Amino acid sequence: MNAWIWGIVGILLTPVVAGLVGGIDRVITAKMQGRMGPPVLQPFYDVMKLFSKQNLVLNRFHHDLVICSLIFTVAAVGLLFAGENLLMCIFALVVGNVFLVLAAYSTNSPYSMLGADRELLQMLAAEPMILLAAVGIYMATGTFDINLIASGTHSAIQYLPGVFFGLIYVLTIKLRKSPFDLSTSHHAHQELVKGLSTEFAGPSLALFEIIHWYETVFVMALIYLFFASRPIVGIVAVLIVYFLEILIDNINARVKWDLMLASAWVITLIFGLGNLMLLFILK
Amino acid sequence: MFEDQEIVTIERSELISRAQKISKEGYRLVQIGCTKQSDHFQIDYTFDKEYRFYNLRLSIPLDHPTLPSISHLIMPAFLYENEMHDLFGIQVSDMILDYQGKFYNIAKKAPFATISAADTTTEKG
Amino acid sequence: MAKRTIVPFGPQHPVLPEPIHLDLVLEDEMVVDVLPSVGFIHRGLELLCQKKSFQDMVFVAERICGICSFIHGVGYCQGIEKVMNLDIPKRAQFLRVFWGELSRVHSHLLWLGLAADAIGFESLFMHSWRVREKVLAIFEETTGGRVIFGAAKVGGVRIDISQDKLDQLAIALDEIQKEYEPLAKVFLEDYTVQHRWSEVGYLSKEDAHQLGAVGPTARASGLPQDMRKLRYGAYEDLEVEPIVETAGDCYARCVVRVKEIYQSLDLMRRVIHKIPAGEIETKVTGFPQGEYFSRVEQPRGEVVYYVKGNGTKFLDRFRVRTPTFANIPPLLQMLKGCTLADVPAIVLSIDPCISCTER
Amino acid sequence: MELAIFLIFFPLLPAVLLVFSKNAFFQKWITIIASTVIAAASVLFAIQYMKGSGEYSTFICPLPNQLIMIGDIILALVFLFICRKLPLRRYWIPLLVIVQYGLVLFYDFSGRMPEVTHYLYLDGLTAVMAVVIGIVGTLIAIYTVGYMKHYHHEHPELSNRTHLFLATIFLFFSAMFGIIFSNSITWIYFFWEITTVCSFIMISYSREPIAIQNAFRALWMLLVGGLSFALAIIYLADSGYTLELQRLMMMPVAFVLLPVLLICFAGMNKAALYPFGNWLLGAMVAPTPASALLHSSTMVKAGVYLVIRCAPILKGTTAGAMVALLGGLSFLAASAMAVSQRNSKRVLAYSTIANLGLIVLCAGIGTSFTLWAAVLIIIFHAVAKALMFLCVGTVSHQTNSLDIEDMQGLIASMPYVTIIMLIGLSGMFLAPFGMLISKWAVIQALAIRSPIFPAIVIFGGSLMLFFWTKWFGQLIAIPNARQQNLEQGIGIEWVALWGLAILTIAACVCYPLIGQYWLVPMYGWNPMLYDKIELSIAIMLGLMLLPPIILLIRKKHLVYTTPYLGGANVANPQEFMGSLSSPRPWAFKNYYLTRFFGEEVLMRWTIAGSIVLLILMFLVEKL
Amino acid sequence: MSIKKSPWIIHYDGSSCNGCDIEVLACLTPLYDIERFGIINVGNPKHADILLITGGVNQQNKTVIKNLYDQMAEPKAVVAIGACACTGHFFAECYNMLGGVDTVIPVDVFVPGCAARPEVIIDGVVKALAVLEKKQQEKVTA
Repeated sequence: MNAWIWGIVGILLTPVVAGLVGGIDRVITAKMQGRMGPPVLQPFYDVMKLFSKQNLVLNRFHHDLVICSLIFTVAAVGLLFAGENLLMCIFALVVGNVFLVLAAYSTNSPYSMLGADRELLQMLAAEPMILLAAVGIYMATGTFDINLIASGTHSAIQYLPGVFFGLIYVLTIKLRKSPFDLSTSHHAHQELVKGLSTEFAGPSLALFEIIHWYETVFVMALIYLFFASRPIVGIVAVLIVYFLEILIDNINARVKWDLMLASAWVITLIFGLGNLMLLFILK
Repeated sequence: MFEDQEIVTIERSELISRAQKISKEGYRLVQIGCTKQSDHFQIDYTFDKEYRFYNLRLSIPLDHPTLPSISHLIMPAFLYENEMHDLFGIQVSDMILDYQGKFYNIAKKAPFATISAADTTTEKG
Repeated sequence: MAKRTIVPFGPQHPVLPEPIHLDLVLEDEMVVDVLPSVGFIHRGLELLCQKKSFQDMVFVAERICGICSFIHGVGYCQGIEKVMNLDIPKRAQFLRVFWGELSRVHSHLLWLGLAADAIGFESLFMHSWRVREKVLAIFEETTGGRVIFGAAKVGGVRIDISQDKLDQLAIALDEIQKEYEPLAKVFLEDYTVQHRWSEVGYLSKEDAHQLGAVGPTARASGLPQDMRKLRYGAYEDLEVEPIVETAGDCYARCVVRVKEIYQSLDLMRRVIHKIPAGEIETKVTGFPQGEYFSRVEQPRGEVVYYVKGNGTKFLDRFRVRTPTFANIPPLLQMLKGCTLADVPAIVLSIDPCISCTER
Repeated sequence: MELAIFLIFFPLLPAVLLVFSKNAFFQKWITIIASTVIAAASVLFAIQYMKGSGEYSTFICPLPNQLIMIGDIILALVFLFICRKLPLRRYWIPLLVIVQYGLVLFYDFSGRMPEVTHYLYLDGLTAVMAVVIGIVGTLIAIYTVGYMKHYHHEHPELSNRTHLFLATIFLFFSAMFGIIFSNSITWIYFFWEITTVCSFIMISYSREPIAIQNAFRALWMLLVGGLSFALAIIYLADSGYTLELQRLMMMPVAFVLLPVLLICFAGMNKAALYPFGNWLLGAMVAPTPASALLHSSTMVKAGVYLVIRCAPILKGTTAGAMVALLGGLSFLAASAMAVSQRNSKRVLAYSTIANLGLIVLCAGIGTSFTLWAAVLIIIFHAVAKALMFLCVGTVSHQTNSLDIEDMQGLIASMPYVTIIMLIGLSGMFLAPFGMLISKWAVIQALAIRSPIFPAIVIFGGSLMLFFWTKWFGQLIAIPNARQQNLEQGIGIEWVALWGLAILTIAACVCYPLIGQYWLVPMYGWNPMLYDKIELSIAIMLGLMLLPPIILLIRKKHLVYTTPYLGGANVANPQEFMGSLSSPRPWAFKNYYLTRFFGEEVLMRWTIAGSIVLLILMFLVEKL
Repeated sequence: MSIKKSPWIIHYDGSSCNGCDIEVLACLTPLYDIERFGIINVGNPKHADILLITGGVNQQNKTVIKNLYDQMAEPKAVVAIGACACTGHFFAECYNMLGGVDTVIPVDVFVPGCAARPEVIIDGVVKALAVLEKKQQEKVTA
C-alpha cells in the first residue's frame, strides 16, 4: 500500500517541482547571458496559457498520441516512486518517448517528422547509457528493485563513478539542452524550427511541456539513486548535476547528430562499460 | 580619390567572345546592369581584376530586346540575367537556371521598361 | 535512391531573420540539391529615383538595408559627388570613415550573434549583442539614431562630432574592445563552435574568384579583396590591409569577421587621432550629369552603385549591386553536400542581407 | 506419445494429396482441414506435455538404422538431382552432399552406429516448439492459399505450381515435428536435411534467375551446416558414446564438447547467424509465406532449438561463451544493418537474424534464467514476426511495393491491415509487449554475468527501437487527403492476420501464465515472476488499453489546420510554393544512417568477426 | 490564467530594410530583455500568440503573411512594427508594394518609427497584450 502512496505522491509532486526547477533554470540561464530573465513561475504561466489556447491539429490523432505519451511517462515516474523494477520503469519511459515520436510522425508534416527521426537518434544515443546505468546499479546493489536500492546501506556511486559520468553526459540529451537539443530545443532558433513539437499547438504543446517535466524528474531521480543511501547527499548531488547541465547548455553550441551519436556511444562504452568491466573483474 | 573606370562599347554579337576572353584573363564579374535610355537599353557588364575596373557596354533595341546568356561561361551571370528579364523584360536565352520570369515574382511586368526616366522628368521636372 | 526528402526552408524560418527560401532536397540529412528563391522583400526602390530628387535618394539608399545603412548612404553620395565633381572636406571624409567603421563593428557583432544563435549557442548570441548595444550607444550619442541615422548627405555629412566627444569616444572604444576580447576568444577557440564551422561550407580560392565572391566570404577563401584598397574617401590617408584567411570554410569566415572588428576599432582610433579640423560639407549646386560606378566596402563586401544623371534633379538610373547578391552563387556552391544542420550555418556565413539583395 | 507420432506422419497425407490436386478449391479445403487438425493436435500435445518433466519413447523401431539409411540415400539423390544443372565451377555444392552422405552412409553400412533405445523425447521445450509450428505454421499455411492466388494473378508469366508449394509446406511440417520430437541424432539429421530441401524448393519457387541463384546460395550454406552435423554423428559413432541427444547432454563435458559444438554450429548455421546470415537475406526472394514460415518463425527456430538443447553442455565453458558471443555479434550487427534497410522484407530478415542471435546468446550462456528468456523470445518472436511477414506480403500485393517509404500513411488506405501490422510492430519492440518483456528478461538474466552481454543486448535493443519506430511512424503518418481503400481482394488471408494478431496480444497477456505453467517446470522458479513485476506489467498492459480507447473517442475542441511549411503553403497541404514559383510536393523519407550502419560498412567486419569467433570456439575446445 | 503573463511572439520580416528587424531582435538581448515579461520569440506560428511584422507587404510575401496568420492559434494579435509595416512608408510608392500590413491581415497595434526603437516595440507588444486578453475573454464568454 505504501508503494501506491509513494507513486501517487511522485506523480502529483512532479509538475510542481519540475515547473519550479524549470523556472529557476530559466532565471539562471538568463543571468548567465547577462539578462534578468522571467519570473520563477513562468513555466506555469506558459503551460496554463497554452491550455487556454485553441487546439490546432492536422488530424485527429496526433493530440491523442501526445496524451498516450503523457500517460506512459507519468506511469514511468509513478512506478519509479512506487519503488518498482528499475528496468521496467525505464522501459515505460521509453514507451512514453516512442509515443511522442509517433505523435510527431502522425502529423505528416516535414519538420515534425524530421524532428521525430532526430528524436529517435537521440534515443539511440542516450538509451544504452541509461540502461547500462541500471545494470550498473544492479551490479553494485544486487537488485533492480528500486525500493531495495533506495533502502540499501551503501550507495552505488562508489562503485560506479564512470557510469555516473556517462549518465551525466547523456543527460543533456534527455533534458533537451545544448549541445544535444537536436530534435527540439527550448529555443526555436534551429534548423528544424521546433522539430518534434513543430505541429503541437495550444494544449498539445502544454502536454508536451508537462511530459518534459516528468522526464526531467525521472532522470533526476535516476541520478539520485546513485546516492540513495544518503538522501541529503543525493539531493545536493541532483542539484549540482542540474546546475552543471545549465552551465553546459550555456557554453556549448548545438552539435550535429553524428557527433552526438558517436560521442555518446564512445562515452557509454569507455566509461559505462569500462566501469562495469572493472567492477566485474574486481568483485 | 576616385578610381579610373574603363568603359568599352561593344556589339551584341561580340558579347560571348569578349566575355570568354575577359574571364580567361582572370577578371571576375562584378555586375550586369541595365539602363533604359530613350531609344535603347544600355547593358553594362562590369568586371574587375585586382581593383582594375573594366566595363563592357552594349546597347539593344527597346522592341523585343534579346540577349545571349553568358551564364555558361560565368555562372553568377544567371542571377543578373534573370533580374534583367524580370525588371526590363529582356529575353535572355539559354540561362543555366531560368526562373521563367518568376525571379522576383512581381505582379507588374517589366516595370523598369514601362516608365522611362525621361517621361517622369518631363512630368515633374 | 530516387526517394528523397524535400522540404521548404523558409521564407519564414526561425533561424533566418529575413525571408529567403530554399527548396532543400535531402538524403538522410545530406543536402543533395538546393534551389534558392528571392523576391520576398523586393520593393523596387531603384525606380524611386524617378520620384525623389537625387538628394532625397540618400534616405532611400540608407533604407536599402538597416544594418549597413550608413555605408549605403556614403556609397551613393560618393557616386553623385564624382558625377558632380564635388570636393568633399577632409573632416567629413574622416567622419564618414568613423561611422562607416563603427557600422562594420556593429554589423559584425550582429553577425557573430546571429551566427552563434543559428548553431544553438544562445548565450554567445546574447553577449555579442550586449557588446553591440555599446556600439549603438555611440551612434545614438553622435547622431541620435541607433540603426538608421541619416548622417551622410551629398557633399559631406550632416553632423559634426566635437573634439571632446571624440576623446570620450576613444575611451568608449577601448571599453568595447575590452569587453569584446573574451567574446572573440570563444568564437576562435570553443570546441563546439569549431565542430559546427570547421570544414563546413568550403569554398576554394578558385571558386571564390570564379563565382564572384566578395567581402569576408572572398577573404576567407584567400582572396585579398577589399574595396577600401581603392583608397576612396579618407582611406587615402588610412592604410588598410585586407584580412585574409585561407581555409575557406565557415570558421574562416568567422575568423575574418572577428579580426576585422579589431581592425575597425583600430581604424577608428586612427581617425580620432588624425581627423583634421574644418568644414563638414560643401555646398551642392546644380544637378548631376554623367555616370559613375561607385564601389565601396560594406561589412558584407563590395557594393556597387551605378548612378547616371541627366542634368535634372531626378536621376536617370540608380542601381545597386549589393554584396549578398554577388555572394549567392558562392553560397550555392558551399551548400553542395552539406547536411541539414549546416544549412543555417552556411547561409548565415555569407552574412546574407536579403533586403539589400532584393531592394 | 501417439500424438507426437501422429504429428510427424499426419502432414504427409495432405502433402501427398496436394501434389495431385491442381484444383484451387481442393487445395483450399485440404489445407484448411489439415491445418486445423495439426493445430488442434499440437495444442493437445502442448497441454499434455506442458507440465511434464520429459518423456522418452518406449516403442521399439524395427530396422531403425536401415530405415534412416534408405531415407538418407533418397535425400542424397534428391540433393544431387537438384544440383544436376549446376555449372561445373560450382562443384563444391554436390561435393558437400557427397562428402557428408558418403561419410554417414559409410558408417551406416559398416554398422558402427551405436544403438538408440529412445527414439523420441518429449518435454516442455518440445511442447513450445510444437505449438509454434502447429499454430503459427498452420496459420501461415492457410494464408498461403490466399496469397498464392494473388501472387500468380500478379505474375502471370510464372507457371502455377501452388499445389507443390502447399505440399512442400506440409512436408516441411512433418520434418519440423520430426526434428523437435526426435531424440536420435541420426533422425534429427535426416529431418534436418528435409527442411533444407524444402527451403530450396520454396526459395526457387518462381524459377527466376535471382531466385535460383539465392536458392543455391542458401543450399550450399545450409549444407555446410549439414556437413557439420554429419561430422558430429561420425565423431559420436566413432567414439561409440551415444547417438541419443538427451544422453549426450548428460555426458561429461570434456568428452562430448566437440560433437556438441559441431551440432551447435549446424544449429547456428540454420539459424542464419553470421557468418552465414546472408543466405537468409537471399531467401527473401521466396514468396512471402515461405519467408514467414521457413525463414522467420519455424525452420530457423529449429536451429536455435538445437542450440538450446545443447545448453547443458555449453553452460560455463569458454566455448559456450564463444557461442554466446557469436549470437551477440549477430544480434548487434543484424540490428545495426536493419537500420540502413528500406525494403521491409530485408528489415524483417535482419531483425530475424538479430533475434535468433539473441536466443543463441542466451543459450550459449545456458543458465536457467537465460534459457527462460530464450524460450520466451522463441514464442513471442515466432508469433509477431510471422504476423509482420504476412502483413508485408499483403501490403505488397495491394500496393506493389515492399519499400517502407511507400507505406507512408498506409493507415488511411489499408486501415485494418495497418492496425494488425501495428500490433505486430508493437509486439516486436514496445513494452509491455512480448519482445520487450523478453529483452527485459534477458537483461535481468545477464546482469549477473559479465557486463559485456547486457551491453550487447542494450545496444542492439536500442538499434531495434530505432528501426521499428521509424517504420511504425511511417505507417501512421496520416495523409492530409482522403485515400482510396486498398483492402479489397484480401480474402482468407484475414484469418491468418487476425489469428496471429490475437495470438500476439494473447501471448503478452498470458505472460505470467506462460511463465508459471510452462517455463517454471522447465527451468525452475525465476525472480522475474514475483508479484511486483507482474503488477507493473499488468499496469503497463492496462495502460496499453488506453491508447486505442483514447484514439476512438471523438473530440470536438480540435481545430484543423495545415502543416508548417515556412509560410510557403499552397492550397494543397502536400505541396509548397517552390523556388520556381510553382507548387512543388514536399516529401519526407526516414533516416537510414548508411554511413554508420550500411551493409557496406558493417558486413565485412561482421563476417570477419564471426569467423574469428567460430575458429576461437573450436580452438578453445582443443585447449 | 491570463494570456498576459506569457505572450509568445513570432517575427516575420515583410519587406523591411532590416532596421526594424534587428531592433526586434535587440529586444531579446540583455539591454532590453523582453523575457522579463515572459515573452519568448518562438519562431513558429503554431506556438505564437503575437505576430510581429516589420516592413510592408509586397506581391510575393502577402500569401506568406496570410499563411502565417492563419496558422496561429486563437487568441492572437498582430503588431505592425515600423513606418513601412504601418503604411508602406516611402516604399509605398514602389511598384511592387501593396502597402502596410493591414492590407492583408487585421492589425491590432501599430508601432511607428523608422527604425522603430526597441522601447517602442516593447510598448507595442504590451499594448497587444491588452488586445489578447480582451480576445481571450470574448472567447470565454462566447
